[in-house]
Amino acid sequence: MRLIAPLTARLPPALRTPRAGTALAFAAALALPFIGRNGAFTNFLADAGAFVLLALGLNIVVGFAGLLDLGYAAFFAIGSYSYAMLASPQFGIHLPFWVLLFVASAIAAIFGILLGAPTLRLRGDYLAIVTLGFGEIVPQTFLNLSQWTGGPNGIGSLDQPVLFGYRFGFNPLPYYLMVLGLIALAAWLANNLRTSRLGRAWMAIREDELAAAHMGINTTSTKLAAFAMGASFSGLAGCALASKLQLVSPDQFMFNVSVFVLAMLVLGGMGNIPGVIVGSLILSALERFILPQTTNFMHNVGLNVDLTNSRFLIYGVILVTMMLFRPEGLIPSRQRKAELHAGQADRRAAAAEGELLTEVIH
Amino acid sequence: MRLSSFSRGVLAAVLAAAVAGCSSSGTSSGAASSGASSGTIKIGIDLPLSGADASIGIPTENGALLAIEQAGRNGFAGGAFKLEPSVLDDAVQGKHDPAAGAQNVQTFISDPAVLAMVGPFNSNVAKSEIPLTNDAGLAQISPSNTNDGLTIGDAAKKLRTAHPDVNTYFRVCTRDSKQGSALAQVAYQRLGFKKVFVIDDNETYGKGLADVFDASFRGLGGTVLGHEHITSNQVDFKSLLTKVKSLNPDAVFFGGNTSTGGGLIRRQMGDVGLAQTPFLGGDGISDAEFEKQAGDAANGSYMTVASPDVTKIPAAKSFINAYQARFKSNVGPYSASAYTAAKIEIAAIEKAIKDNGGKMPTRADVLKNIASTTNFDSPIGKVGFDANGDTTSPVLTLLHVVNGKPQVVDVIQLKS
Amino acid sequence: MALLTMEGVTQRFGGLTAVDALDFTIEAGSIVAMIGPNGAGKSTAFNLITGIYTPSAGRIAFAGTDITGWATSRIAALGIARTFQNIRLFGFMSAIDNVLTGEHARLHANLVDSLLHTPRQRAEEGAARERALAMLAFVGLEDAVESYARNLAYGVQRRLEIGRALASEPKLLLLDEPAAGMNPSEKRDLVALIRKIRDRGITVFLIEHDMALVMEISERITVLDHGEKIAEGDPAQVRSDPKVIEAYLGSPA
Amino acid sequence: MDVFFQQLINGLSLGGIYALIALGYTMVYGIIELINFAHGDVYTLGTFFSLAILTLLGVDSVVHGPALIGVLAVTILGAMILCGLTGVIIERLAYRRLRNAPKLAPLITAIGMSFILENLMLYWRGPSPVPFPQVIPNPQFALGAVTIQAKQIIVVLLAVVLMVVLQTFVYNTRLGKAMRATAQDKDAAQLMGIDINTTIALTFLIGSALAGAAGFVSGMYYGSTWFFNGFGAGLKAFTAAVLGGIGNLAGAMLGGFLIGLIEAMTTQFISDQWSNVVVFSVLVLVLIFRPSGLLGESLPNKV
Repeated sequence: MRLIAPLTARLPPALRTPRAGTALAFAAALALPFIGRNGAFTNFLADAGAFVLLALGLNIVVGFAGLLDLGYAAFFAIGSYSYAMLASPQFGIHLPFWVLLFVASAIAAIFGILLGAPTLRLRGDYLAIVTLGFGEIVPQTFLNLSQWTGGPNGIGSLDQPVLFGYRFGFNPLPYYLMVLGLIALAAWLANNLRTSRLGRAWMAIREDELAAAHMGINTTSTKLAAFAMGASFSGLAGCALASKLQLVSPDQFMFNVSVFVLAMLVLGGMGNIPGVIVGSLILSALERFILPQTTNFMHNVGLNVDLTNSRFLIYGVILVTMMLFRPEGLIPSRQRKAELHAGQADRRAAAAEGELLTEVIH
Repeated sequence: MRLSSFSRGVLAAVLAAAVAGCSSSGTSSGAASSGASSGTIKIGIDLPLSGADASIGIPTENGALLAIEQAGRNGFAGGAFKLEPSVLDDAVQGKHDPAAGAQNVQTFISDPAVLAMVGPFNSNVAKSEIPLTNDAGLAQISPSNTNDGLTIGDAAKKLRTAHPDVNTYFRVCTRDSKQGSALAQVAYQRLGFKKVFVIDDNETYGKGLADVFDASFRGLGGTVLGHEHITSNQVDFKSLLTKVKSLNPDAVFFGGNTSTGGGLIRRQMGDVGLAQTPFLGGDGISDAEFEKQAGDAANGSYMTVASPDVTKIPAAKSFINAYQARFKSNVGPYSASAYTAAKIEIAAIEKAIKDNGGKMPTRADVLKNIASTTNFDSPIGKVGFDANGDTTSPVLTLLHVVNGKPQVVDVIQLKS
Repeated sequence: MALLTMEGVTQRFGGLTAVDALDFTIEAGSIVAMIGPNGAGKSTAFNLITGIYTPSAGRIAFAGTDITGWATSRIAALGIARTFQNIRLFGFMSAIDNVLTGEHARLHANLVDSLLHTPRQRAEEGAARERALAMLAFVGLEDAVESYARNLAYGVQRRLEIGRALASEPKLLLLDEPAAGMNPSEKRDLVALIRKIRDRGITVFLIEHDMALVMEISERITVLDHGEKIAEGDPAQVRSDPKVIEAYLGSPA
Repeated sequence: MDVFFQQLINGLSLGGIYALIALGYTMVYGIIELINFAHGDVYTLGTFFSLAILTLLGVDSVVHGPALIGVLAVTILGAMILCGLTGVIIERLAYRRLRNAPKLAPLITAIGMSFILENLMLYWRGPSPVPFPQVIPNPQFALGAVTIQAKQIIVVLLAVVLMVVLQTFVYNTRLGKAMRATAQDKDAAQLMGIDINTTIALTFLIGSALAGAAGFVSGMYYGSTWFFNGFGAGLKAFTAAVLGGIGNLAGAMLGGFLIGLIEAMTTQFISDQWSNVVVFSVLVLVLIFRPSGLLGESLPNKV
């Protein structure tokens, strides 16, 4: 972020530590909706926040443990539907939102384990395709089981969160503040994981699964933990967004959502928590403001170009160009940057090195 | 000392968000606040405007835009206020999306200049929007939603969460139970089909229509040989149609849209030997795209439009001329409905301004005026709303595709 | 007491028998070597011990426990650590993180501890860090604590890999050609290091091609050829065994 | 029972298309261990290319006699060449640079390429299904109560013939042997004087050309296509490749036919809305219980 460096260089040294940076960012985020004094903007922030939560969760799976999960939206769906079924007129069950945050996360995590347990033994790229298949099955199943899930209509009129007697209603501000709190929690947890025994084990597996096993790391259960953690974060996001939109329906959880979140990671920097947050905000802003506004502008100057129609082209271009030219993302973690660039820089020399696997047999 | 990459990242995040904030806060500048006697008033338009749905969404949007433009030219509210459309697209990757619709409506609600809205186009999108407009007291008129559960019964009550006794949702077209049962009557009594196979696209509109048709057809004494739901993005219907053929139906009923499979199913019916079996559907397949996608197989299909045949109503002549002059294209099946919806809202806003002594009215004032609409002169006939928000003069037009062109067979006046 | 026992261990790959009915014992506290020409099955024997392969036949026991068919991670946790012929450090983790990862099996922080950084976790992590720093000093890497493993010099990487293996506090350390690619002075340091390791009570089992080093350091040597054990004994016995000479020099014409 | 045989025919025809696509997946995976997500979109491109060629030739209805053979040859070969080149360009621009990068990088790139191709097709031919002209006379043959269309015979025949040609090429030519050697051990192949880059490019050329053929066949069989067609078909074709045993040409063909049959039979005997769920459940189950697939040999764990 060369643009940012000159700005930050003028800050007093006390503000240049990670902790101060985080506090500063959090304070700024708290202030944002009050600066804008604009409901639409707060509304955007609340929606974007839910996607930040999703990105933080997927980051554990893809960024930390190096497992490509292409069906992440399925866990998001499971979290959202869990909330919808347990807090709506659908079955007449109305559990409190704050309890369901944990319940929905737990249910999503359980599905993560159920899917992961048999498949995580497979090689990484098979995992990608199994999760992709799972991502197709889940929304279709929710669609088909219409007697319980409302089928194509989904489930509506979901309960709104109530905090100390205050009902959130339809004002986006309380949702934003809640999502902000959840993001702070999720980022804190993710950072804790990263700097723990488990986080080291994930990175070791990502680097060299066989060597990791020789450290006594049970690779299957460790990967499973990543899968479950990632899924549980999406449960949080699912509750938050479902309660705000008052609705869940199958077409909110298709493959494009999984790719949207993956693009956030790739853009911001896989494995790096601030990077993932930035990537997520940029793509949400792109989707909600930049593309529609540019399209409006084009229409106003008489150009009939619809950029909102091109957002998936843009995500595709982001994925490809980032992987080719800046695989570490806009705001990389130190480790990931070195890792991904080494893969390119010495790709000739690495031919021998890359096949270390086979040689250990001799 | 350089900043750690961590805090640089966090700062970048904040800056990015702030930039987004600035760009968005600019959009509602100049909005009139309640009680002001000048400024901008907006009518929100939420429709699917990109992808496969654009072919029907854009002509619908144009209808509403035309009404707003005409009002502006004719001195809206005596010229004190400026009237503007605020258009948002609820399609995601070419298909209408309930979540996108809900987000759009939240955007309208949080903009105080928006006093009413036109839309949505699709019933499943309406399901996600009604609770929001109900809470905010923002009136919305859909040009095209036909699902029953939006206005009547328990399903509709569930949608009015915040204020169960207030209705903010209106529509100018005929709902599915009327359309579906009328279709069943047409199929059974008029066209003489005794055994049908029912297919739907598993979406709110399509499944709703198919369910009503299914029940009504059985109620009339007909046989429903099977009822299947297709999946989104499906392209191969040959296995399904082979199954259908083995049951020898008199006709195949499809609940859904052209974009969700209607055109392709009709086309592939020819491949499995069902070319001579009539195909029957609702307003979802009454667009030009259907004839294009089904090709020669389109011939022999029947469909209804949940509104009068615009080209046959004298009052619609001027609308059609104005539309063609303005957009250099033909009127879509819901252009006149959207035009009417916008006209009703404009009239309601103007009346509210007048009642308020020329000052900016509240959304509640506008809502009250819309709800009391009766005998409103429009290109789709005289329109009024009942207590549920349904039109008081439900009409269906039955079409039959001959030589690749839909021909009007009949206009059916239904009991309201 | 026998620390490791292999009884009739056989490994076949398709039609090829890589290790054939190997009987083999390692006494606790010794330095033992396995030698043999390329392709003799030495690395396969290592891979069998660490559970990469499950033997086609036979039985492997470690410290009185039958570990035949166990998963690699379980065997490692039980107390067998190894290095690799081609160094397999976690290249993009720092030296100390490599060693901390080596401690994995000796740490107890569970998911909740890791998530919340409980006091218990912080205490354990602090102690682990202390131990890791001491281990880096033990293998002579006190100046490269935060360097990426892959940026270290070759000989240093070898030592880091040994340090990482030792961090798991193994009873048995397997070294797969530890002297490969080293210059004479590095080899001298290596010999000293291996002895220091043994002096900590850790049994060392190595595969090595450098005969001088093997003869200098090993108490017992096993010779493998074409997957079969052809000789066993102390360095002097092995050196004079005619079968060994034949295997290495080819049969006299 | 008649309907069972009729569905068998439907399933085989659908399966023939999956099989042709699956061959490309399996070849590319076999040689560089990359799931080429963009492959399904190359297949859709094949239909659009065929359509463009037919438009250029001025053909928009049934052609008879010798002219038919000419039209078919030009269209199929043209679509195959154009798709083959597309595949080579994608490999050259995107995948080659990432050959030694961590596994995630090329996979993510492939997903990105898929989105790019889909959206370029969206721009080119719009969001709605585009009709494909009926070029081939389509007589129907009755076997008892079962009807077989000429189109269906062509789909299955073309799939089998192309598979046999490919098999012969891979096992009996110098280039084919180079491909197999590269698939087994790139370094060893390189030491033996095989040009790795050319060999991999060739693999993409052939795999994508087969997708081009599948694209033509699909247009002919369904009479339409749309930009998003390749997503679902690609996913099922990959499932077919895995089911048959990835890297195994005959396996890809077998898997393709099986997936087509599973889909048709699910529709007939369960319900259309569950067919995708059943197919992907098969994928998950195969990967769990027999990751090497039906015909794949279980390779010694590369450690």
